[in-house]
Amino acid sequence: MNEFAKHMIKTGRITKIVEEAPNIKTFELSIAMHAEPGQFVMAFLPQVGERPFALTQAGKKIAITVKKRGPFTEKLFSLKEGSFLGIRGPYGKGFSLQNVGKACLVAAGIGIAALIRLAEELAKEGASVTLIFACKSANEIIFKERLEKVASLHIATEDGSAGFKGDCIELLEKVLKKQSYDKLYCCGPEAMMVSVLKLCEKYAIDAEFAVERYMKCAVGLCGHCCLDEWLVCTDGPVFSKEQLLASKEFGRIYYSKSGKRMRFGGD
Amino acid sequence: MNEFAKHMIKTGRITKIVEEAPNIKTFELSIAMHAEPGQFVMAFLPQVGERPFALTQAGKKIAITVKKRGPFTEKLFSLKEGSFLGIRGPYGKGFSLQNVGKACLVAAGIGIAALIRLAEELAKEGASVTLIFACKSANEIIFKERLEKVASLHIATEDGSAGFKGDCIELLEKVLKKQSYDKLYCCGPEAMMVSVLKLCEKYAIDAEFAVERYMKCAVGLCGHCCLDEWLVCTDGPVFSKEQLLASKEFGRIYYSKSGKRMRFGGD
Amino acid sequence: MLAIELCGIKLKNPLILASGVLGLNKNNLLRAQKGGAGALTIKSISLEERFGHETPNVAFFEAGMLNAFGYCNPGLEEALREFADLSCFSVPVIASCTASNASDFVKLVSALDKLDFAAIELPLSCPHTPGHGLLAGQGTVEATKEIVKACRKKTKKPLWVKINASLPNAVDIALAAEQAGADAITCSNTLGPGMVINIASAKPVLAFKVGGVSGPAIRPIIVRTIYDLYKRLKIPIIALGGVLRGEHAIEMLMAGASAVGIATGIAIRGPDIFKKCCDEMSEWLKKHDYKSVTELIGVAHE
Amino acid sequence: MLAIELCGIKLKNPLILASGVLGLNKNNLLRAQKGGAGALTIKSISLEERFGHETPNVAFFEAGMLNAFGYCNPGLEEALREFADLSCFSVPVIASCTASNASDFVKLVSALDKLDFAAIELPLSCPHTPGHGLLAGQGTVEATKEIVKACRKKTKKPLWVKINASLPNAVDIALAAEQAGADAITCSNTLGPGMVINIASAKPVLAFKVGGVSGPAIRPIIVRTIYDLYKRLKIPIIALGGVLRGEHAIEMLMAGASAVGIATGIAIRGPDIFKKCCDEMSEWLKKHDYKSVTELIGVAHE
Ligand SMILES: Cc1cc2nc3c(=O)[nH]c(=O)nc-3n(C[C@H](O)[C@H](O)[C@H](O)COP(=O)(O)OP(=O)(O)OC[C@H]3O[C@@H](n4cnc5c(N)ncnc54)[C@H](O)[C@@H]3O)c2cc1C
Ligand SMILES: Cc1cc2nc3c(=O)[nH]c(=O)nc-3n(C[C@H](O)[C@H](O)[C@H](O)COP(=O)(O)OP(=O)(O)OC[C@H]3O[C@@H](n4cnc5c(N)ncnc54)[C@H](O)[C@@H]3O)c2cc1C
Ligand SMILES: Cc1cc2nc3c(=O)[nH]c(=O)nc-3n(C[C@H](O)[C@H](O)[C@H](O)COP(=O)(O)O)c2cc1C
Ligand SMILES: Cc1cc2nc3c(=O)[nH]c(=O)nc-3n(C[C@H](O)[C@H](O)[C@H](O)COP(=O)(O)O)c2cc1C
Ligand code: FES
Ligand code: FES
Repeated sequence: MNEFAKHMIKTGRITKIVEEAPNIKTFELSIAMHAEPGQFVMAFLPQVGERPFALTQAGKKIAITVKKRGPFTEKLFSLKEGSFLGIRGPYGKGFSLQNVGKACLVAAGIGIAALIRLAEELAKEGASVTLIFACKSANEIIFKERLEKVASLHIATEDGSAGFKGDCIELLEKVLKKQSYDKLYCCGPEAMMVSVLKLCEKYAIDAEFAVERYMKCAVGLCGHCCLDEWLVCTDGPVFSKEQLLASKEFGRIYYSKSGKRMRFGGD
Repeated sequence: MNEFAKHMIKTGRITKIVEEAPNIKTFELSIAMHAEPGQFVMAFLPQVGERPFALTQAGKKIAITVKKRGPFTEKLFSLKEGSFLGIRGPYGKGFSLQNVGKACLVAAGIGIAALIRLAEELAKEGASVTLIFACKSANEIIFKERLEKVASLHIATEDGSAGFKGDCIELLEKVLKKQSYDKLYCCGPEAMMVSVLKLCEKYAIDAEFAVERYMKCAVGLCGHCCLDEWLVCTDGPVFSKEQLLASKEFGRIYYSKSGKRMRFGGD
Repeated sequence: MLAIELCGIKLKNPLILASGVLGLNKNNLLRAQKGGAGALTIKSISLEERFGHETPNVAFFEAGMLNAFGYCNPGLEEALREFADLSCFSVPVIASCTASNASDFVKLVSALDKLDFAAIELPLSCPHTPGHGLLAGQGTVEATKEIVKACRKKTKKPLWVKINASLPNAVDIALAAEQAGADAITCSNTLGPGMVINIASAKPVLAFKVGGVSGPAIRPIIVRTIYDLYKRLKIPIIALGGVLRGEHAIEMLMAGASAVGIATGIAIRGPDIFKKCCDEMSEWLKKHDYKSVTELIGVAHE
Repeated sequence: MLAIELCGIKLKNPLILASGVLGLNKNNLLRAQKGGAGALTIKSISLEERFGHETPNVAFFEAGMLNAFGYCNPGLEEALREFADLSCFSVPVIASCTASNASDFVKLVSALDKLDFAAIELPLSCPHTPGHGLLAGQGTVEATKEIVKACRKKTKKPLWVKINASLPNAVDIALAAEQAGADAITCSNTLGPGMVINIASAKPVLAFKVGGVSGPAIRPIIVRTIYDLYKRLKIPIIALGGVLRGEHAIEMLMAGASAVGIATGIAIRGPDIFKKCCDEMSEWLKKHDYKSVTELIGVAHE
């Protein structure tokens, strides 16, 4: 395929919709695509918009798992099986899986979408996978069955409705104290990832993080997704512990729809 | 390579010039190209023109063998080793070599350029090759050494300065009377090919002919090269005996630079 | 499923052989007919025989091609002989003619009107032939009106005006043609002109240096122009520019075209490109629950 | 071998990061600097912060892409903060600004003049943003003269005017800019606009429906326009449009450009495209016995 054609939108029908949680749905699409865990796609709804999502399924049919947040995801939630959805990608670079015997995955909320295929791939490669999954409450825990097949699952909920009561950082530190890991993988809100990064430094664990930034093009042109000099769409979304420790912007700065420099948590 | 890029002009330097005969030179070029015997290329001289030529050598370096006739070939003859020449192609469909045990090749004049690689390929495939080569006079006989390596060579000259004295049709009929062939291949002036075609019918020999027509595009757009409903650039330049027997235009009609219908030998 | 009617002409499918390719003579046209074209346009004819520019007449780049043939054609007299009998064709044949001024156009149209052509197309839009099209100042509202009005008087056949999407006022020119009596707008001729330089020799590839750009490179500009034209015109639009696949033809129809021409695509997929695109269109229509190709026209505007 | 001088500015190579890509902030520019660009242009700044069009802002086709960002940018105030200190750059940084009228352009140029930019570029040529460029009527001889004259008074820095090769009178517009005091012409902004339709949904891909066409698709039209400009202009020309390889940059130089911009190519070869093209140019120059890239400028005219 030529270098431009590969960025053209592929359209497929929604072949299955799974309501994973009150605010989370998985959309399976009749589009074939191979992608590394950690890579993402741009999903397209005509005259609505285009947004980045991780793939929670790849191969003959792909799937995205979406949390309802604003105009795009609301429109998506209104679609029925048989509707069309456009996809371009996959984009970015995924997690590295080489030489990992014991892996610790840390997900918060919808961050699990970026890690579910990683957990499965790691298990397939023979790694032992521990997964710490933090949610507000029991009803937000998704992919439970899939995850239990491949990982030893530790759940944390803020309200204590399932598993450990409290945030995942506490839980993670407990786990890390007990056991050493070759590598940690993390995806969740940036403040949480900052805390995880600190623990990784403290416990000297190699780690990778899936970072989100505002994305308009996904091909490295617009510059909106920058994190320091990196572009999250092409250099990321997966970054190493070393990169993020060196970053001046991780946890602090992102760029808005206009390209304005913004502080996490407001000015 | 993409479907348009493959038609872009490749430029190479002339690495060797061989004066084959007073009016015929071979130009070897630092351009790599694979081509079937019978296919042709368009040669490009900036601000001079673009003209079709057979390849007399293919592979890591290609060569064309050219008879001086008009503005383009005159300019070409003035070039020295080290000069640039542009090439696009290969174009058209070549001769078919399958299942040929005994082959008879008939060339007149520069028509040998379309048959030299065929003779070599046939020999390589294990066929026994007889070649009838007709020229005006002995000094126009080119590729003698190369030909003698792969074929049993029968030469005819109009002035009798070498080989048989007379035209190749007489010589061909003699040969055909003596011996039967699986296939005949022919390239030369159209009037001569018409006579050869008749002999092929008479002696019921399967045959293919390399036909020339005025060519502007070589990609099947301009229509100037048409022979009946065929386009010589894409359907030819090699045509089968059956096609030419069915043709209303072979030996009679061609189309000029303006696209005007012309009769061979003038109106 | 693919049949359409265009200016009262019935076409078995909406794909038309564009003017200038495989249109020098009946042999050429028969080849495209066999390849499945829904209609056939002859290469634009001028009053006198023209030998055109020296070769190279074509230059390729990775996204399409340039051409500058210089309207080589055998001239009106020869064309009248060649196309006197069109009984060998099972699909409509459309005439095309080019001239430097209205009075020559009138001569051509008057003569071509006598033959069995289904329509006559006036390319007022070639970007690269001196004395013709844009280089003769035909790409203006005024010139378009003048030429179309004059020709309109000489024929009752459908009169198609071929415009150039390069022009910022392409819609105004099309409206002027409509007002002057055109029955359809053909959009577009080749864009540009463009130039490709052979860097080894530091010289333009084309003998004429510049040539009209065609192929995939120009498709988005044509789609947008068709979209703009559809909003303003009452007469049908024939789209051309970079159509290589059935899906591209569907895109043109959705933008507002009633039929679709193909030129450059023949160099890539051969004269059977029409059949191939028809198959692709039929398959797509079935998969997407359309009953007829006519349902697609202009749907991108909804 | 690759060094040039442009309007008195020394560039280590003739490849310039075009405005609009990787130019939102210093981070972006540093990335392109690391990638080997000879100079860096910031994304066009407007007086007020602009959020631009909804996504999709980009649409691809097999020969290039369309974009319609709608000049999203953080606005002049933020830009003055962001670019106040340019000491982290080892290559020249060029400002770019956009406005709806001459008086806003004057405000922008006056403010940008205070910073350490090496030049200021005025894009009077965006084909797809309401109130800006062509859609604000800036693609005329009159508007170009008015805006350039007004801005000329406000800065002694080299003033570059970016035109659009789509316009049939592109050369006249460039001449008007030169006459009004421009120091260089940048040619071209994106062409068209174009449209890509997602046929499954029968809707244009871009939220703004139409967008400017860039990439390989437009290269031959740009080469031809540069060739035409070179014949008429005294001031240098910066060519952009579809440059993806060193050979493409050489083609632009031969047509008459003094320097070459790159935008879309970054999506294909990454920010290191500058280094890659420089390597390709150096290798080509050596192979063809040129000592300096400056020897190439305009040689296709000989
Ligand atoms: C690499 C990456 C992978 C992602 N994977 C998933 C996933 O698997 N599942 C999931 O539910 N969400 C994922 N997201 C987040 C998802 O893109 C946003 O939830 C979505 O864009 C919200 O759009 P909206 O119109 O519904 O809401 P809006 O109201 O437009 O936005 C809500 C929030 O979403 C984010 N957002 C909006 N537009 C964009 C944009 N163009 N680019 C990046 N962020 C944006 C912003 O933080 C914004 O505050 C991912 C984001 C990135 C960058
Ligand atoms: C498929 C094919 C393969 C050929 N292979 C060879 C070859 O290997 N060696 C060789 O010496 N010659 C070959 N020729 C013929 C060669 O193309 C002409 O000799 C050459 O074009 C003459 O150009 P000129 O400018 O020197 O002469 P001109 O004075 O322009 O023409 C002399 C004659 O050459 C022919 N000719 C001119 N232009 C063209 C054109 N564009 N296309 C086709 N014929 C043209 C015409 O018959 C013309 O009368 C081949 C032709 C074809 C069609
Ligand atoms: C080789 C060639 C020759 C052409 N000659 C003519 C012509 O004689 N008259 C005309 O109206 N258009 C001519 N055109 C323009 C085509 O009809 C068509 O408008 C244009 O090429 C765009 O379509 P495409 O992208 O499918 O090629 C020619 C185009 C090509 C490629
Ligand atoms: C994503 C994108 C954004 C652009 N934004 C701007 C802009 O803000 N200002 C401007 O003058 N040109 C802008 N342009 C135009 C480019 O600078 C350049 O003129 C054009 O894209 C042609 O070059 P290319 O083919 O190398 O992309 C933009 C182009 C692209 C692709
Ligand atoms: S999203 Fe545009 S550069 Fe990353
Ligand atoms: S040379 Fe143009 S169609 Fe054959």
